[in-house]
Amino acid sequence: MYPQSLTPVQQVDLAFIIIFGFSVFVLLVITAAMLWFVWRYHESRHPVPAQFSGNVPAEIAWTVIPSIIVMGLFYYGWEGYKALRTVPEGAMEIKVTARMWSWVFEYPGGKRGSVLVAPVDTPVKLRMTSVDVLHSLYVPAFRIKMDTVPGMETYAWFKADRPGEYDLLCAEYCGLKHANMITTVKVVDKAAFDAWLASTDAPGGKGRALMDTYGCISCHSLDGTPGVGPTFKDLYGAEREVALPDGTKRKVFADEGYLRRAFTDPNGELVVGYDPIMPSTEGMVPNEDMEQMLAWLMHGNEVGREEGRRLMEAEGCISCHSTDGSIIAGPSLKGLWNAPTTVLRDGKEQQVTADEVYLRAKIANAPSLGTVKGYDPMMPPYEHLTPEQLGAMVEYIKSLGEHAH
Amino acid sequence: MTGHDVNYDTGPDMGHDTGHHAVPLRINLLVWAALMALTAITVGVTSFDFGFLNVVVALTVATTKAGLVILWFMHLRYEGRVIRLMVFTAFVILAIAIGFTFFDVAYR
Amino acid sequence: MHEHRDYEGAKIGMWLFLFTEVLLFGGLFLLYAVYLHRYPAEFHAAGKDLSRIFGTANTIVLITSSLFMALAISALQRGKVLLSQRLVLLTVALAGVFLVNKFFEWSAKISHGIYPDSPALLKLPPGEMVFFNLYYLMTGLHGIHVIIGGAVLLYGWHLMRAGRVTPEHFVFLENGGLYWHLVDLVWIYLFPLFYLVV
Amino acid sequence: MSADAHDHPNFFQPQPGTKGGIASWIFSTDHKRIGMLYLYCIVAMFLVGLTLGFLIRLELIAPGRTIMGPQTYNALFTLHGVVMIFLVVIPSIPAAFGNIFLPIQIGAEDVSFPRLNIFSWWLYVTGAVLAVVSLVTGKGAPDTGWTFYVPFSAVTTTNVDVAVVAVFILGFSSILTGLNFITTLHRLRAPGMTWTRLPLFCWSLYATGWIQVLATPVLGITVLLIFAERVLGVGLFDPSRGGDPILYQHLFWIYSHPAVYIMILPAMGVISEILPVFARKPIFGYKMIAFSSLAIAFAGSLVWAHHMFVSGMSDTAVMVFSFLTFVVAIPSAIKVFNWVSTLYKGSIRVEPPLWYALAFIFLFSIGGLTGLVLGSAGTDVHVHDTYFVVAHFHYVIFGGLGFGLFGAMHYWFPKVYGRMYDKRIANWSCLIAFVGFNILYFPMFIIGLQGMPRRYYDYLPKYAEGHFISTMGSWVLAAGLLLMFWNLWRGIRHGKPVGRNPWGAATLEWMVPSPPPHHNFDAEPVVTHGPYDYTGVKPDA
Ligand code: HEA
Ligand code: HEA
Ligand code: HEC
Ligand code: CUA
Ligand SMILES: [Cu+2]
Repeated sequence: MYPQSLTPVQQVDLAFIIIFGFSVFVLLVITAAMLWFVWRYHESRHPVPAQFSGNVPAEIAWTVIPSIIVMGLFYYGWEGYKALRTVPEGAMEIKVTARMWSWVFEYPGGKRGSVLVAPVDTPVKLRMTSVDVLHSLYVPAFRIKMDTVPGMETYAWFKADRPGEYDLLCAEYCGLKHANMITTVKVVDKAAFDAWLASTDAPGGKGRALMDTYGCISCHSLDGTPGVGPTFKDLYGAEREVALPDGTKRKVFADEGYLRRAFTDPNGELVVGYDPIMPSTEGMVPNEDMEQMLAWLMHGNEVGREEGRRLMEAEGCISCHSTDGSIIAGPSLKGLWNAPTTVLRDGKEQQVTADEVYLRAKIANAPSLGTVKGYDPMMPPYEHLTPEQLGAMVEYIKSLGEHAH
Repeated sequence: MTGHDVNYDTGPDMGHDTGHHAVPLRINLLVWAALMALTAITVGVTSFDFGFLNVVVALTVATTKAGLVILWFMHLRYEGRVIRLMVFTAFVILAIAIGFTFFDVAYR
Repeated sequence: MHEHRDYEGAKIGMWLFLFTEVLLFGGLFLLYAVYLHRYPAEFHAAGKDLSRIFGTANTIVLITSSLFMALAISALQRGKVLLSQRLVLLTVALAGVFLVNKFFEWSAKISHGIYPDSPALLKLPPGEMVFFNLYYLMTGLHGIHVIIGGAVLLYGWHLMRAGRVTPEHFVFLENGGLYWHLVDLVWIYLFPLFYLVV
Repeated sequence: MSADAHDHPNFFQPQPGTKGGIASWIFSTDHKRIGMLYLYCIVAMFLVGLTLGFLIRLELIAPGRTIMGPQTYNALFTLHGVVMIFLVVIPSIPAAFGNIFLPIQIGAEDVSFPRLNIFSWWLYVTGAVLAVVSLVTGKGAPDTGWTFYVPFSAVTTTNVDVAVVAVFILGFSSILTGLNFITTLHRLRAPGMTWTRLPLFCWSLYATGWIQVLATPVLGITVLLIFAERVLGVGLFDPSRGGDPILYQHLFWIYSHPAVYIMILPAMGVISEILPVFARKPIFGYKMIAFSSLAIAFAGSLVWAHHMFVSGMSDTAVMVFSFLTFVVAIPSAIKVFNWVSTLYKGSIRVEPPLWYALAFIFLFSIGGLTGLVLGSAGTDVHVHDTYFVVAHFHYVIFGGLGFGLFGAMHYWFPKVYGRMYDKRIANWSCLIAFVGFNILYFPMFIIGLQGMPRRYYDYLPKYAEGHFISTMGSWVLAAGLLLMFWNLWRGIRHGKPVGRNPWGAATLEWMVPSPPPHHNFDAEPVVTHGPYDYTGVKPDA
């Protein structure tokens, strides 16, 4: 009836009101009639019962009239449903991945997070799937709910009309921590949303992000692979052979001074084997940004640890693994580092040590390594994680303490 | 089925399995021959490719065969109204279950 | 308590039971229909891997056994008990032939590594996996019914010999026959769906 | 015992010339004994289910963990659902009261297949035992919910295999009951008992029987498929093997929606028996009520996917199934209107069964009308899988079937035992249970509308109030039900003996002694009037 002028929320609420209105009315009539008859025709007041056994016009009436009414109810319900399913042109698309027992939202541009951030007054289309079992994305405030089905994409859409925080719940039973698969929809104004989307809080916090921003990463890898420039991995404090502009070669340690000079005067000391192509940061990078990047290069591990913690919360690891030694669905991360672990693989037991290689492989593709003895094979693979992200997670696991022998 | 003596045609016949006349040998053999012929047809026809129609042809032949078995081998032709109506109901329900599922899968 | 025999009632009961069998298989036919709709090409390809010879042979065997069953009942109704007994035995024998056939067919497939959850099966395209999984489930369930049907008929034969199924009281055999025809009926659909849908 | 019960040994006593003992019960082919076996088993399972529901409420009294952890809770509601649905409500009225009274109501000596009848009870017991076994063996009690949705049910390591086998066996048992009733109603009606003189209870069992026969096999194959999925690795619902998990839901609901009518139709039949007796007046619109039972049974098989509006199925299917759902509501509406009109201009005698019947109409109407909210696609999206649904189905199942069952217990009690319970206590227990029921379940509608999902062992603080009130209600309800069961129990031992027809009813079971003798009738009765013709019928006690 008013398909364009109502939002889905209003359309659905209209259907609610109409159906409830009808129901309350019918219920009152029936109850009142029932009680009145019992009182009025009680044997003490009406000793001789009338002996009729039907009334055809009445029966036809209460077949036909309700039939017409329920068609009306159907119509309003269906209008509400259509509004929920018709996504306006040009809606912003956010990818949703559900897994036991957390949500991952991926925004245009590739940013990911476990809280749904959305701009106000903008239609947002959620394209959803699941990696394990059924879940259902439910935001009561927007009247939306849709199952996420493995191997299939479903969708829902909403348009929030005012900023605020709304609950987002999992409504399809999905096992142990179904009741905790709750997160928040943060609706913010458009400018704040754009700023948030642009800010790269990629692994490593600010300093790491700046590396991206200033394009360092395009030449320096973080994981040890050689590139146009030397890798940043294990750089701080490493021994370097450098060539000075006059051609003499020298051994230096990559201490703080060295790193500062490498930023401002990169070709002053050229690492042997590389070409002098790196531009100086002088005049291009503000001082405080440089400090941030330096800090990250030097204490990257600690930053990585923080990043690892954040990631593990966002990816939902923490919903299965505790950090305090208690057991949820999987082994606790506390004291896991370098712990001897028994793994069941193809029916055979294997002894492994939870070292860097194992942990990285385990997180990226848990099923391929078999399962830790005593646990169910329920950990999903996390193949989308980058090596840096895996590194950060391992750093965090390390920080939770080494296995006590 | 609003309820009028639906089963009166079967009559009370306690005591003896006074069923119906035995199906003549000739009819049984004819039905068998028809079933064999239909089998030959349905196998033979697969060497032609009608695309999707192949499925339709195969199922039509199968349903014809099923009809023959139900009507003669299973004596439904000789049964009363009650049993015939029941068989009909059962197949209607099966058709609904399969058919209505396609409201979903065909439009997804 | 006098024993009441209600011929018509027993038959109604049997038909009702047959409906439950029809709907039991119906659930699988539903899945088949949907997956055929979704993966026509894969079903086409996978169907080619099944031996049409085995399938056709088994169809002929079952149809013929159904004929013997029908003849057995006619014979009994006409009072030819011995003939009826022999026809029932023939029916059961054909059930055996069917099973042996099926055994060879399955073992051929299994020896090629195609069976549910097998590594070779898991390498096939999804549609073909579905096809073979359905193939094993549906023919397997049907096979179980062949075994049950055969056993029931054998028992019927025993009752005839013991004089408890007679030209006057033959409802047990008639109901066993109904069951046997149902087994045939299911196969009449399984055959084109798996061996001929190409 | 009543005076004329001395002429014959009643069915509680051993047959003349035989020994009694437990074997004469559990191998009996007497429909009344089988019905009693069912009744006691069902009441026992009902108590188990109620206790589980009670524990669920205790956990939910406050947010956070209160008396149990998530794994226990998940097993608990699964078990509560499985016990209630498969062990209590699906067999309940048909297998217990249907078995006892259907043959007598049509003037027959027994059902068509007495041996299948006891076999079906044995299957029931086997299923129940297996259900219990699934709790204590394997890797823990099943935690899938009574719906066993894949992929979760295919991957969880809890003891789902045994539980689905139990469900399969229970389904078989239910099929045999339905098959038996249909055949009995076609074949064994006494002379003069035409279809239009059939008591409405029998009509409702006839319709139920058809659903049992035609829908239950689909459940059978569905649970077999879960079994195959888990044990054989057949991936028919596994997306990574080309399967489609949504098809599981289709198969499951193709059975389980019609199953809700297996639950409610017999209760509706009981109500249709009780109302005219206490209004002393023929039921209003006999043919429409009988017909609407069949209509519900048939139309009920057209609407299953209304449980799947947000499952990811096509929008077309949503439209079709939403529309048909509204159509199914019409026959139920007809029944309600006819019942209310039956009271009009009657001469109403208020007794405990009538109170239960009135409570049934009120509670079922609330449940049914909220079913409209669920059937309407747009609104269902919001309330699907929330406590709104939980409230809906407790209103229809417990308020409907449950109160119908209690009504049946109070109505037929004097017939079965030849004694009368304390009517005053019966009235009070009905009132307390009714009040408790509404305190327990009504708040669930509200928190459901606010967005409280079901199957949550922990919840956000904003739902705390509703949950708290609800838990309080469960205590009131428990008090009412315990009072009721105690009163009935006491009635069995010490109740005042009554005659054949204490309510003055006109159906055949009231013509035989209470308790009925072994063979029901001395001579095959000849029926000459309708089931609700009270001219000349007087209560005899
Ligand atoms: C006894 C059992 C029973 C009965 C009788 C019903 C009856 C109905 N049910 Fe219910 N239902 C369940 C048991 C039952 N249900 C269960 C167990 C579930 C949850 C399963 C699970 O997920 O675990 C469920 C869930 C459920 C859903 C899915 C909800 C969801 O998960 O999102 C829906 C949706 O359409 C629904 C609808 C209906 C309707 C329209 C009726 C109708 O038949 C109701 C008809 C009755 C009336 C309408 C009231 C009486 C009439 C009047 C007072 C007259 C006036 C009315 C009109 C003019 C229309 N039910
Ligand atoms: C007949 C059906 C039936 C009945 C009668 C009940 C009865 C009750 N149910 Fe129901 N319930 C279901 C069928 C039923 N339920 C189904 C099918 C589900 C869905 C399961 C699923 O999601 O899979 C469900 C789910 C369900 C939930 C939702 C769980 C969740 O989603 O997280 C809740 C929550 O409150 C609940 C509560 C109750 C309560 C409090 C009762 C009360 O009626 C109980 C009141 C308690 C008493 C009356 C106790 C009296 C007795 C004693 C205290 C002890 C005496 C013991 C002995 C003498 C041995 N049930
Ligand atoms: C659905 C639950 C779940 C999630 C989410 C999850 N895990 Fe796991 N994880 C497990 C389980 C269960 C095990 C043990 C069984 C196994 O080996 O697969 C495990 C094992 C591990 C191990 C090996 C532990 C050992 O003792 O060897 C590491 C490391 C690990 N997970 C890290 C992570 C990280 C990092 C994430 C997130 C990016 C994560 N997990 C997400 C369930 C989960
Ligand atoms: Cu995810 Cu519930
Ligand atoms: Cu339903």
